[in-house]
Amino acid sequence: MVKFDANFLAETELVYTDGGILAEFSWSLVVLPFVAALFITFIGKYLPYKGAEIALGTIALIFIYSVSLMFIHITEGVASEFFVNVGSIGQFDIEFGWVVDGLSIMMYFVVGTVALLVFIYATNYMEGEIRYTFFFTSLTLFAGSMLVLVSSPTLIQILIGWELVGVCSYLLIGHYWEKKDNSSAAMKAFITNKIADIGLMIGIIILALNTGTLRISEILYQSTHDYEKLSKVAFAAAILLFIGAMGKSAQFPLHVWLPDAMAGPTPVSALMHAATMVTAGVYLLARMFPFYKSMAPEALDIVMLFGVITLLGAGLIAIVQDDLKKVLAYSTVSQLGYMVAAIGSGAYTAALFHLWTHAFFKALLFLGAGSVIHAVHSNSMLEMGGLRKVMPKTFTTFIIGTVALAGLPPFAGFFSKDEILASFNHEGETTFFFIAVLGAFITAFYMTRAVSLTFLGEYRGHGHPHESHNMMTTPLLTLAVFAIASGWVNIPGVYTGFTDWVTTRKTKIVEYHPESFDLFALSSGLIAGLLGIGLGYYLYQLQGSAETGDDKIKIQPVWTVLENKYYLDHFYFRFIIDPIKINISKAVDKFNTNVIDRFINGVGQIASLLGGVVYNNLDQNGIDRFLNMSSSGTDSFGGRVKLLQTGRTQQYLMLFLGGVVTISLLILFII
Amino acid sequence: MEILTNGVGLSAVVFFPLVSALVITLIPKGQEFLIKVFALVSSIITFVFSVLLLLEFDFSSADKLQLGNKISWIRSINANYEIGIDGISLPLLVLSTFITVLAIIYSIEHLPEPKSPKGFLALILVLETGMNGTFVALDLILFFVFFEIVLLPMYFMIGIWGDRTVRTVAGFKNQIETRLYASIKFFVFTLFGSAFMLLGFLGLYYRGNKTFSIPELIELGSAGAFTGTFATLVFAVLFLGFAVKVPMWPLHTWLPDAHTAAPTVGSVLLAAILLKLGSYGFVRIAIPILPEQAKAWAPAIAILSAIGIIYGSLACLAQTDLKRLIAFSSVGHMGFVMLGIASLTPIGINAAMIGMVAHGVITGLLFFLSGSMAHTYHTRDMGRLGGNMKLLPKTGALLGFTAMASLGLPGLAGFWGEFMALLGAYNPLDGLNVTVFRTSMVAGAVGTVLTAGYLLWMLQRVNLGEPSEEWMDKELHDADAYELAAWIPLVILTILIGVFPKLIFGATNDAVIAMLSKAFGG
Amino acid sequence: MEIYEVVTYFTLLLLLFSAARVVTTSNVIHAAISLVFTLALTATLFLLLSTQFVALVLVLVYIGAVIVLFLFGVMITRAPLGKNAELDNDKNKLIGATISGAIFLLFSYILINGFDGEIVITSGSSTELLGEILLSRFVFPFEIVSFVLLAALIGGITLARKDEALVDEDQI
Amino acid sequence: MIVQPVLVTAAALFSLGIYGILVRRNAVMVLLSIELILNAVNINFIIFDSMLADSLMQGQIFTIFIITIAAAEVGIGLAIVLMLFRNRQTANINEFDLMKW
Repeated sequence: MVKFDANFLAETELVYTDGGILAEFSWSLVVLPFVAALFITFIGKYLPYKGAEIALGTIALIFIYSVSLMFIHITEGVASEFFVNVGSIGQFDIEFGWVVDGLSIMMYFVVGTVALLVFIYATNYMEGEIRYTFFFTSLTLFAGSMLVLVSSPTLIQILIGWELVGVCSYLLIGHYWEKKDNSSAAMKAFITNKIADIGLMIGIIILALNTGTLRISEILYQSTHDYEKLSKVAFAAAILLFIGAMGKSAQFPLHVWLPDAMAGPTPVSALMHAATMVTAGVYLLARMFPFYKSMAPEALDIVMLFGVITLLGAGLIAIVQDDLKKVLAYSTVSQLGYMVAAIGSGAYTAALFHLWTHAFFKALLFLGAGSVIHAVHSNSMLEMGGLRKVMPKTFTTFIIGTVALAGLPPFAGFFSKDEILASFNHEGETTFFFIAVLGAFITAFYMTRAVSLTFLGEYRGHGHPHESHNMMTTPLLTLAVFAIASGWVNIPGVYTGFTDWVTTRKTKIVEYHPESFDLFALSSGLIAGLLGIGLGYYLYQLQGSAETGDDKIKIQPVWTVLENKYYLDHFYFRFIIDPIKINISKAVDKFNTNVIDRFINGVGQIASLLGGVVYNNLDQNGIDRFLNMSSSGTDSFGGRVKLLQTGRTQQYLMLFLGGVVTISLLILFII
Repeated sequence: MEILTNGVGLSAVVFFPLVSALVITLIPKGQEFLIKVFALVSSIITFVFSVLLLLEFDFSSADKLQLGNKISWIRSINANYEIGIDGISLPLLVLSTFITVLAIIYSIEHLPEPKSPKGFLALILVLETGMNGTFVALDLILFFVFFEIVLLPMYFMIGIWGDRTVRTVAGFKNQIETRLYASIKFFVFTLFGSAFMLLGFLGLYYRGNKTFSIPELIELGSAGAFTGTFATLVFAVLFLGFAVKVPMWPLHTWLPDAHTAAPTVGSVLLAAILLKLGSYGFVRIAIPILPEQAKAWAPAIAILSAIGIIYGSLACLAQTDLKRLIAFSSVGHMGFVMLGIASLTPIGINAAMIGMVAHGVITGLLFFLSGSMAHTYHTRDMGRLGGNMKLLPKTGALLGFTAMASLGLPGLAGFWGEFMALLGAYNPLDGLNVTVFRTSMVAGAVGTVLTAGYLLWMLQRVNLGEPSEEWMDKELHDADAYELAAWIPLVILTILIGVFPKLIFGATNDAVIAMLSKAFGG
Repeated sequence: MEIYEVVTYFTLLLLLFSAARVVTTSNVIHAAISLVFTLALTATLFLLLSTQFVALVLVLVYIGAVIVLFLFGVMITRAPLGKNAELDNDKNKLIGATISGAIFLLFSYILINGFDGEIVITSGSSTELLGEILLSRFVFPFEIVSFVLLAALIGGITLARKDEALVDEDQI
Repeated sequence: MIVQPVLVTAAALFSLGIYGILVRRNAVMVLLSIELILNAVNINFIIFDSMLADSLMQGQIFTIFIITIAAAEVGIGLAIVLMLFRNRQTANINEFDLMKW
């Protein structure tokens, strides 16, 4: 373990301490889940709660640890890094380690809190499901992998955590792998992410080789101090890293895996596909933000463009979904678009702030949806309705989540979304600003639609739904508190603690901090949200669509395009996956057997033919005849001699003794 | 200990298996238990020897050849019995002795038909002698002898214990038994390559002061003794010899057939160790002796590797035969190894070294698993398999894990070979064509996606889903204790190398840097 | 000529005669009995040469044990007791006689030429001394021979024992 | 006493043994003839021992050894004959021609 000597890095005036022993032992945050996963795998089955208690205990420890870190960070401000060398290759040091600074502590806290609540929720939600123990193994592994990712001080560790969370996502999406659709969805998620990872990998390679180090803090230092060194490759590296982020954070056009990922159990969707894993891309961009800002500002524009496209595109699709989880999934994509766009606009804090609030209220929404799905045994909103009465706790908390997402004060989403809009406004990106406002409107609209179809009106499904168990509603209530209050940590002009938290890093973050509310942005966002809610309420409640469950605003062909998700999946399958999987690979295989192998076999056959010619003419008739003649001579001679071999010992003895006598006589008398 | 440092220990690692094999031939055929125990014990003893060498090895001077000896052998041509190991050969040597132990453990209960432990185990041990010998030989003739010794046991293993199904072969009129076709193809292919290789060795001998000693030739080579058309030709024939063994595209076609036909243990050893002989040859002989030529050929090697990566992965997607799929995946993975070697940088060649070890461990395990499954299901057709997780949970879980390792999941062994090879290929040695290498790197990166694609697809077809009716009323046996004993160490090794690559880099890095700085200066 | 020599020559003559009987008689039992005589006469000869111990061993071991063994062998192999023309291989008689005659002539020639004028003085030898030498100087060969005997014992038993498996597959 | 008559007698015994081995058909008789040969050797040993008056009495000792080994040989030989007889129902060595080509 080497403590990083950072005489040049401590630029931020907010750093007061290196975190002391608490930071030094943060590695246990990362190691603990893996150890726990091992225990759950091997002894979980034999425990009274099938391993869930180990998972819960672990995550509770992590939660407590992250709260302590948060506490020490808020009070003192921590930024430190620790490295462990795991091998040198050439002049490169491959290092793992852990970084304890504002950004990572914020992520620890998010991961710890949401994971703890989701774990509690899942113990009840997953009860009686197959592979209960394995579910908790994977979930614990995921928590560990996510912590590997967010605690990473080196790019290589980022890559490792990056792919590990991908694998956990694969395992959990495909939890019900008996059905082919689910395993296909898992595969789709993994492959899509893997494609994006090409970008990340090459981006890391470029950065590493041009800076000569894999340490993020050094790369950031060089990118802020040594313009010449990186300038040539900065743009490429920035874009490549962003491609990686696009995969994990489901940005257009690589977002297609996320809605399919809803095949996994709902707690998984809540934890991974809403709150934590999908924010990895945003986290990466935030981690590398000084690099983007100083070396590749043009790349930021592209980041912003993609973010905006995503936030609008995904929001539109969310309107037409009938599957409650898919609505939330597209909503997640859309909100991730906000975060990415915010990073693109240079609003580092705003993006992270939205990440922070979104993690809580989206997890809340997913868990609420899970509660509903648990009750009605269906994902489809057409089979819900009227659940307000039978599931009051779920309803209340879901409404809180919805309002938070729609961005009404004083709920969390309001503050974070407002900050993003304000930043757009400040940057002068008028078009993008209005698209984002439109996005806010759409968000409010589809959430109102979802709430109407699910909770209002009359029940359209089968059976008798009832309120979920306390183990499930308690996390809901807790998250509701967060959904309300988590926005209060960064109110411009009142309390901007969050800004200080996340900018407490070894590298200085240069960004715009609004001193007070941007009234124009605030009012636009608020109006858009209210309009959205109003329109939704009007269409689905007053018009009574919720009663029948069908949508009144089906405008062909826009609706068709949206329902088919802009034909992106069709495009991918038709033009990329199927050709590779079927045509090209078959062609390659045919090439292998019919061209290369045929050539080889042909060579073999020619050789054997040639051999035949040589053998028949030269060998058999030429050399061999001579040899045969000599051999036949030997043969006939042997035939005569063999008569001596009668097998009778007496004859042998006679011959032997006769020989002895003869030789003796010869020796005696002649020689 | 004196006995370990003066070359006796190293010779013991090489020849103890051979002696054991001879002793096994003396044990009567009926004494199967005795034969098995004897083979196991002798392989373990060999492994212990290699571990003792590992402990004796001076890692602080891993770039120097150690623990070796030089004894006059064939005086008339100045061929010596010269052996020694450095950081490059040490991991491979230990891997070889280790995998052999596992192979024998597996063979105790799972002998291929026709069951004949005497011949089979004796062949494995002879094979081990060949493999270990190749890794320690420092004399070209000695190297060649060991290189060729490997062929025969493998030929017999495939030819006698191989797959008996009859199949049509492109270009042949008559159908032919798979094992016959595969064994002959394997033998002729490799012999073809090594015949040229021997020519190359002789060429070096006559130009290089009549010596076969690799260290001496390296000194000569780095001093620029081999130049011009001669050197180009020599490198070409060495390339041919080693590339067949690796195998590099388009010389790979013996590999899928050999793997498919070979018995489980045969394909494990083939994948885990035999393929490494080729890439090891590049690092040990071709590059340091002929650095300038290596530099000239490197772009070609890089392109062929990139083609191999993409081609192997695509071919995998078309396979329906489980073992054939894994065999093609070897083509892809060895493509990464060769891409690393072609970059001629410390990063690339270190990547190749860890890639070799990782591929040995992971693909060895994959072949163990697929062979065991083929044995249980009596089919390798992925169309008929499915729901393996339900039918054979332990095997299925391990298959899932290994597939993840094979697709280069970070945190497991396979990652370092792939990622570092790409890292090396981005910035090849000064003077090499950067565009070619970067294109190859991108191709390799695309290859990782395809690799993930076919492995996950394989998992989906084999492991996941509901098992088909066919297997419902069959009694299928999940992995037994012997199988687990053979597999779990590989799993642990995969994780250990993945988390702590220093296990390999710690040995190879100094040696690789020294080798390259001697070859290319600086 | 002393009486001692007369007795010796007479013994030798008898020896020759009985030995010839061993190989010429057509009766198996006669042959065995003749061998007994031959050996007895040899023992006499040894006595005449005053090597009492060896003579005694010869009588005890050979006549006492070996010949009995032979008789057993004759009886177990169901050799026809009494006259049997089939006992000899007539075709071989002439060649056998020639060869053995030639060997006899050869040996005689060598021996007569080689030991012309050599004389034996029968001084009498001490059995006590013989025992001492046998168990001191030659103790090692003695032990080895005993070991050989043991091996032969075991081998003989193993071979001659009625083995079930071998009885089954009668005609090999 | 001169030694030649004794030596010649021993040679005659030896030759007769040879004759017996060559002519006899019955395996037991062949073994009997072998005893004759051994006996001839014994006589030679004893006569040489007496002739040389060896202080170590090596002639006699060797004779004793030969007698012992002869006993062993007879035991084994007869066992083999017995075995052959059991398998072939005959002791005629002309029929034992397994060594034939």
